Amino acid sequence: MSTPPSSAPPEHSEQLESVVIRFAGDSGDGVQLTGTQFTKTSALVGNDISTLPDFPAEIRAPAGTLFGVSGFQLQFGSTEIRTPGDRPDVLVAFNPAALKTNIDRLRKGGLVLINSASFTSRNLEKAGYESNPLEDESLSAWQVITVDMTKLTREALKESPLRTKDKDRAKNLFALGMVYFLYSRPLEHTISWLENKFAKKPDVAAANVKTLKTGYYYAETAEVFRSTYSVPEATVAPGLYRNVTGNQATALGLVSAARKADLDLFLGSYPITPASDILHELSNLRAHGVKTLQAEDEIAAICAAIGASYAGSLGITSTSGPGLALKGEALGLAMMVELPLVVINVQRGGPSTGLPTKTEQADLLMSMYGRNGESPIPIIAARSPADCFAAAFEAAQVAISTRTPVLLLTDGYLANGSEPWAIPQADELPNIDPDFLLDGGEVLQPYARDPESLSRPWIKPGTVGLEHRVGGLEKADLTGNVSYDPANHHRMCSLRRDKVARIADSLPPTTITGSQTGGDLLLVGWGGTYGSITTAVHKARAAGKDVSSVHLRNINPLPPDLGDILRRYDKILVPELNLGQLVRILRAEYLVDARGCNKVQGLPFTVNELIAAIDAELYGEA
Amino acid sequence: MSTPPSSAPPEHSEQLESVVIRFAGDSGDGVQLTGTQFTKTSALVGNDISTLPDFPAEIRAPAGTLFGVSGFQLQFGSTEIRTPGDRPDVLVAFNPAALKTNIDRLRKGGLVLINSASFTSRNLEKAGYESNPLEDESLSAWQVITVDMTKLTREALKESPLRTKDKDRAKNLFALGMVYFLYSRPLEHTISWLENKFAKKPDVAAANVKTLKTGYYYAETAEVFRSTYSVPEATVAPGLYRNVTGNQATALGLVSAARKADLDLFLGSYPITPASDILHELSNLRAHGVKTLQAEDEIAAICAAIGASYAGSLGITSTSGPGLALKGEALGLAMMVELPLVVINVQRGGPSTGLPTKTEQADLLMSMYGRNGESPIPIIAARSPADCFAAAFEAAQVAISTRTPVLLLTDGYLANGSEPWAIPQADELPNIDPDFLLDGGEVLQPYARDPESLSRPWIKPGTVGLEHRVGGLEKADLTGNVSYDPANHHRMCSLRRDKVARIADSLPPTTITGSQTGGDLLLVGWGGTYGSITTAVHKARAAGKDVSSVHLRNINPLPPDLGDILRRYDKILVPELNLGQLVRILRAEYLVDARGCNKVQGLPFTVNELIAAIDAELYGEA
Amino acid sequence: MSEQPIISLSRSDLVSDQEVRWCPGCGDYAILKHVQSALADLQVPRENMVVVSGIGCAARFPYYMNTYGFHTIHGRSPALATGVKMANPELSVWVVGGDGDMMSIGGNHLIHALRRNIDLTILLFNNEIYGLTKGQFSPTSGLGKRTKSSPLGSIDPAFDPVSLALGAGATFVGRTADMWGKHCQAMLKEAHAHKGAAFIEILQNCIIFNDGAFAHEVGKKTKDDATVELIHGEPLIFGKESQFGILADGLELKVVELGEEFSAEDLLVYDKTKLNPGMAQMIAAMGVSDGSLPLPVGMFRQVQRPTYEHSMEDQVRSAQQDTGGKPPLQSLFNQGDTWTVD
Amino acid sequence: MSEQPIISLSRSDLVSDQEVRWCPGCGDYAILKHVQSALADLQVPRENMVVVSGIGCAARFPYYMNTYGFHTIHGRSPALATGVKMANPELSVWVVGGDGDMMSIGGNHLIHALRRNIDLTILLFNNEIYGLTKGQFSPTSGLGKRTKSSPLGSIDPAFDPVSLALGAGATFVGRTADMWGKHCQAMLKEAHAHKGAAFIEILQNCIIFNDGAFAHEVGKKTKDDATVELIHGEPLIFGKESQFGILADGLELKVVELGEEFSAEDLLVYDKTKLNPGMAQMIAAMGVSDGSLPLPVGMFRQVQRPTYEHSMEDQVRSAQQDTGGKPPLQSLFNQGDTWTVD
Ligand SMILES: Cc1ncc(C[n+]2csc(CCOP(=O)(O)OP(=O)(O)O)c2C)c(N)n1
Ligand SMILES: Cc1ncc(C[n+]2csc(CCOP(=O)(O)OP(=O)(O)O)c2C)c(N)n1
Ligand code: SF4
Ligand code: SF4
Ligand SMILES: [Mg+2]
Ligand SMILES: [Mg+2]
Repeated sequence: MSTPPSSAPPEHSEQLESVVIRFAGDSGDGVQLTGTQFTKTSALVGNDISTLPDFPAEIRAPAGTLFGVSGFQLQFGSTEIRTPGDRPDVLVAFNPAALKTNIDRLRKGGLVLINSASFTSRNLEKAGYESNPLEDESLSAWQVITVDMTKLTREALKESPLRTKDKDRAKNLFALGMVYFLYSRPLEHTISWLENKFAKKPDVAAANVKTLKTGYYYAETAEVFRSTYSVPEATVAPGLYRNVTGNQATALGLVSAARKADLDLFLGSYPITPASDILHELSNLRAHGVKTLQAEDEIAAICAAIGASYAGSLGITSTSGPGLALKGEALGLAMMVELPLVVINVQRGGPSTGLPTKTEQADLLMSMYGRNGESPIPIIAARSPADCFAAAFEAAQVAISTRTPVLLLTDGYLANGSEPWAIPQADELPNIDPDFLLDGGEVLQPYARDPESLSRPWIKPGTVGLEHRVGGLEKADLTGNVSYDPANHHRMCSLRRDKVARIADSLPPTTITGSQTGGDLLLVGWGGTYGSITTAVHKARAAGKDVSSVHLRNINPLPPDLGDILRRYDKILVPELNLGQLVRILRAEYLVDARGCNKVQGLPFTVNELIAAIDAELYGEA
Repeated sequence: MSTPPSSAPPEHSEQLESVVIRFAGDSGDGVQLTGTQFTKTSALVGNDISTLPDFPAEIRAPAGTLFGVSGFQLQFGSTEIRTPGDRPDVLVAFNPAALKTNIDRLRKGGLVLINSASFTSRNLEKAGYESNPLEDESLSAWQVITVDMTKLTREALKESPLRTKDKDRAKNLFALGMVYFLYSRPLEHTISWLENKFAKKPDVAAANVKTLKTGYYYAETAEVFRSTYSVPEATVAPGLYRNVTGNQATALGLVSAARKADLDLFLGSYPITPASDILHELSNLRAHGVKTLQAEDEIAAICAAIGASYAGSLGITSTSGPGLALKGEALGLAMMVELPLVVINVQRGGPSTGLPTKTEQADLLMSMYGRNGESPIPIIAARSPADCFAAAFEAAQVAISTRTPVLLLTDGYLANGSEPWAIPQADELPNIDPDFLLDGGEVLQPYARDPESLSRPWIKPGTVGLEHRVGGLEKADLTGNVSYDPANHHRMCSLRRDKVARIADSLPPTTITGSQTGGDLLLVGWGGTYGSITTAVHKARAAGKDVSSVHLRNINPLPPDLGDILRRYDKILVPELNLGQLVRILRAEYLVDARGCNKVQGLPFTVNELIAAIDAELYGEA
Repeated sequence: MSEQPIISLSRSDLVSDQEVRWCPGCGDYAILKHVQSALADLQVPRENMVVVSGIGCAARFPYYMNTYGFHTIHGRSPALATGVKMANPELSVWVVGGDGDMMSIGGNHLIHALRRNIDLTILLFNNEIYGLTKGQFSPTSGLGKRTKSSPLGSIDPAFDPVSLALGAGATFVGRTADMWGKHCQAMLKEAHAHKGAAFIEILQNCIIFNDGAFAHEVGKKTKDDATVELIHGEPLIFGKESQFGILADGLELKVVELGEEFSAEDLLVYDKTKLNPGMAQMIAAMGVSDGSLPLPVGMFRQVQRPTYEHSMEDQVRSAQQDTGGKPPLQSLFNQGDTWTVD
Repeated sequence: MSEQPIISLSRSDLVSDQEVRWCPGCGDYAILKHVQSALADLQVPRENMVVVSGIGCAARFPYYMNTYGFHTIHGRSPALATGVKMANPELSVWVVGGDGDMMSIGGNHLIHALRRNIDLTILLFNNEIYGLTKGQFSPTSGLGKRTKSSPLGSIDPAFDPVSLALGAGATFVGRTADMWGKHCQAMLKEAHAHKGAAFIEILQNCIIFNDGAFAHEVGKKTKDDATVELIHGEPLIFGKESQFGILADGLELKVVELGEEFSAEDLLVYDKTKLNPGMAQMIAAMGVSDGSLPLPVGMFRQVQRPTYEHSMEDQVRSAQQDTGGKPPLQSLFNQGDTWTVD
């Protein structure tokens, strides 16, 4: 939660609990870099943090256009931070288009820091401004601070041998310096990062460092801000931390599972936004026994992963919505041959090509049912960028021990967002036993099952004496031979269903945020909405409302205690970034009158939207 | 319903209400032909009929093997016949394998007619018989009639110039002649068919006719049967009839819709069992403006169909389960660009390659949800072979008038099964108005909607002045331009959902079989189980049980009166050939405690299975 | 089009009202201009032009053309366009996609469209990279390429699009480049005139993720030495001073210097109309397999075969011969064995 | 396989316990025997053999081999096999499928596997028909073919599998037939010895739906006149009395009668190792485009290129150079900017 900069005198630094900042500008303005540096520094001084980059759909849209604006929002604080924040307290706008597309999100009374040099008539026109907003009354609801950053940067770099074009590139660091001053952050981390990054180009390094410092001192000297602020350290658990995006954490979780199972990891993937970074991350980890195939398409990608699992690796395939739609048939094969496989769907705005760079949760039912015939597959959903690590690890664990494809759902918001990750001790992660069959006994039975998990043996080609055949035709119980026997078919369909259902036995009790024993309203969520929902529930409870929430990691099978929990609350609300998908599953499963709270805008829920929805449930749609 | 042949004297012909016959033998034994001829003759004498061929999965399995047995079952009667029958009254077995695989289905006391010539030790061994069943007691529960049909056929054809091998081929007609005698059917229809078919091979025609007659007279003269039977004409509505399989009827329905809309029909398809016959049928209808593309795969097939619809034809694609799994992404595109398209899924045994030649209803949830993002698509299901005509016509009608892809679900049982089709008057079929936009007014709005149906205009390339662009990215309301606007995305997703939901407004009231005002138990079914469910309900009601049923043609959207209906009955049972799919939709939609009655054996429900399920619901699982 | 109207279109008539959103400096801008210019001259009414694309930077093309346009899904444009053309053979159908779209996920649809010889003009914008997804290697990138998904260098050998198209039986195969306005436009017009599937590879610069991939072959100063233009009926001569030639030594290709030893008469005379595509294949592969040889550009092959959509129309027409149009629907219903119940 | 054990396998060791379910008389039976015989001689332990297939009659193959086997889904076997081989390069991986499986739905995976040069042996059973789905035309059936789905005759020109494979950059391409036991076995062994993707088209008779499709080319009495065997380093001679030859007249192929005017010396000497696949393409296309010429069979191409899976292993090994194996997982976690909270 954010507290506004007040109008106290500048020399006096105020304490805030949390702050939301948004940087915005052209793709070429270094917005992402600026945001990342601020994030890192804030993390290093001990704040809890959550970030969200917001890329334009175009690769490099023409400068100055509205559709070319790139954004980076972050929230940092001294309490637990679960979302990048609803509305910025501070907006740094590098050009008119960035101002135009972002100003409405800025909290009324918030501060907007503007590079006045970019407010040329050409840029104003491109942004669709009829008059210069710096000169009319249109920004009167906010504190506007205009600085000619371009000029001041050039000034600072008078001595630098760089060309003017290159000097101008540094202006984002001028802005960063100013914001560092505003929030009393040290420069040292960014300085050492710059010196490291441009080690081979000392002129560039020097210019950047100089500009950063100049921005900082300019803010101090020119008394630009009415006050400075400090955000004390959060009381986070001790340990070693680093910032991770959801895609990075996913890759790390998968590699960890493979290592803990002593398996090589094989990724078959085809690039697609916003999942590609998982492929990129894993392509760089050959040393850890990671082989990657950039396949010709999504079907080849999953098929190769199935082949790799068959040959004894941990087979994985990563994609996003349209790609998952293509994998349905092969996913059915993986389910039928009962081999481990992790399928990651980084959900994006659909349907069809939809809004490819935006976030959404509308692939849940496709994940449940998008295959011919009865083909149940476990579904696991991650709830925050860093949580992708644990979710990916669990997905691989279930896949290996149950010999089944597992669907891991993340989304664009988690994939690109980042937050601090408490680095685990690798030694303390559980080992996973792939338990390859090495000896088939008298007569090999490739479809004999473990009586508890109902999983069948994993048999690696190359194992002497265990030659056998598998395939997508229905197979006889135990022997796995092709079977057209009617009763056998029913039995096998039931066994495969039960195998997935039994995973529920090992799920931990469901955590309830709020009152455990029931109450007026329960919110049930899943996936990337965790931060918003949990924050909203905390806020609502703080305001005395009897609201609780449950956030599902396992959607198939559902946790065994969920039915009981749902029945304890008078009303059930299911917030989802779709038109109602989990809510249908819950209604069918438990016959509870759960209702949906739905948003399909390519954007996460804001905390305020959820609070409004809570109020509407509790007090009617007033 | 069947009545057994009794032990009355042979000269006296008994009347039966209905009879179930099953022919079984090697693929080479002419089983399908024999069955088809019996069907046709029975239809021509006025019986109501339902048939089901039962092919082996292999193309031409080695002679004499169990897995090579081909079957053809039919039920004919003087009352309404809705299924091919649970258990045959008569089994015609051409070899030991056919006896072995089919005898257990024969009603106790039923008649089995056997070609003794094939009961060689080699054939007995192939069929896995340890001793000859004709010589031990194993068939004592049935009336066994063994005839050396091979010898008698050769005898009859002594004069024929055909080679022995070719003479032997005719033995199925010997059996057919005997059965014709048994059920007092005329030979003339089959004789004229044979003469027509072998017009260019008079020796073959003569031999076949001779054999048919010899079988008939042999049965008469040798007094083989204890009695003969007659099955009076059914009281079917007057009109012109012909036998159709479900696949034929589907093809006819689609062509009819195209003709009534004055459109060319374009089918993009890729062969797959059991859907291929739709491709085959339509490939032969060029004269009716039907263009077919045997595409390189299922994805190309649907994409070409979308392209054809875009260009102003009625685009259609036909497939079965695994093929539909591949079409998900493109189906999302069709939904997004809002063009007419009919997608036929002839469901077969799944998951994965499953039981490709068997029937199942396990693709319903894939049909509902197997696409990324929110992509609602209407679903229509056919209930009987002849009903495929009406269902296909309706699917095309909805597709054209709503500008949406429509999923038509049939299944292997409907596709290959046949029944008499009351040939409609082409003139009396409703016209369909494709309503192409020819004039865009001031500013063309390709995504302006009809206020009632919410459908957008269909604009054919080639129309002057209406040049515009469509695609899979989210589009702005009205203009159809690419739009990343959050609110627009939510609006468009909602509009597409509502457009499909509104189809419900034009659905007729739901027909209830049984008591209209409520009762102890309601069965809710869909698709190919219609015959079994309805027959079971009639039987149960005749036995005084308070059971009713509803059979859904429209699954998405559901009929608007369904919720009310469901709530009128104490219990709801949903019989499906899957592990519970429609039942999940009903529970989620109406929060009624509907329960599943499920069978996944690659086979239809028998009436008796359903009666047992009804009794279990009514009286407990005694 | 059947009556050959005189149509006067200018390039600007083919410019749509949509803002072009490629990166500044992208080669796609130039190609867009060439296509607009060439199409304006075709004597095809604008409403009969349809541009179909898949997904990728290149595939945004239809939005910028003031014609009918369909931005479909990744890789499927040749299949979708096949349906468009079969449904209405009067339309002039253009298919546009990148090397990922057409050579990776869409490779099969491409080769099947070429095999069928359906009358589409297929433009492959080859920038040897995945642009829209921000820089992964593509099936045309080649060994050793370092990209986001091949940080240690790609181990995937490249397809040669021309060789693949020829192997699939394409009847029209050409290669041009984004920066070669005239060359490109001339080829587009030839492709349009060709009855059957026409495949054109257009070398295209992705300034962001693969800048300069074809700088040597396409650049003004170097191209004369780095490429050889295939001209039907002419000997294969190249070089800034036209000082080199290519001759066939048995079935071996050799670069020679023209002058004392060799003259133009000794050189291989290019024939794009050979039924046997072997020669075209040999030439196509020379840049790839015989490193020292220049990259061939221009028209590799152009032969006549019946087009797919016309063969289909023929079947329809001949099926309607007796009825002179569609027969009554009732006749279809009443086919086969029927019986009457009164 | 690394230590070359002496393995004694007989054909029967490779016969599985499953009843073979092809139609009596199907060419697949013969191929099964050839494969079993050839594989028994390879000095590969049975447990290291994996047979991967798609769907179709041909694709039932793995069930009948007493090795590891995977009957996957239609068209995807080359992709799935790629994963198998990458995961464990020690395995000897065989891919089997029909002309529908590999040339229609699976065409893209096939050409990409060939492009990558992954060490698979890919056997295309070409019967020019869809067998399992009961008789539709396939992409190799060719114009005019009447089938269930082309009752008026197919309008789809055929792919030539050899040309397509060469166009995709295949390093090993051969053609043999179901009935040619020795020829087939010899080629299977060569394919196995080849490091990289090996593609063999096997002409196969479907007795039910396309009987005699290759009777002329494969039949004992006619084959010598109807085909020409490509023998590396030998002139192209064919005919029952070896009375004909093929020579290159410029870049044109010509059949000549040997005797007075021409002798074996004049003929084209086949070289399967040429880097430029043009000659192979020319020969491959001669049966197709130049009707009068015989169908070439035997080895079209065999060249060396690094295999895909070995390039991948190299990357893994070199990434592990410093650590001599996988580095500690913790080192991966602790990468990048970290900070400590105490
Ligand atoms: C089914 C599917 N898979 C993946 C993607 C992601 N994707 C979009 S464009 C593209 C490739 C772009 O490369 P290319 O076709 O060469 O076009 P370019 O951007 O270079 O012009 C990919 C992989 C997608 N949109 N759909
Ligand atoms: C996704 C999918 N589409 C279609 C099919 C149906 N199908 C099975 S095999 C086959 C083609 C068979 O022909 P071919 O590959 O030539 O093999 P053959 O039977 O001739 O050996 C087809 C279309 C399928 N099983 N799966
Ligand atoms: S990324 Fe490359 S191909 Fe795409 S628009 Fe930018 S420059 Fe062009
Ligand atoms: S259908 Fe043809 S290919 Fe298939 S098993 Fe029978 S003969 Fe062989
Ligand atoms: Mg590209
Ligand atoms: Mg075949």
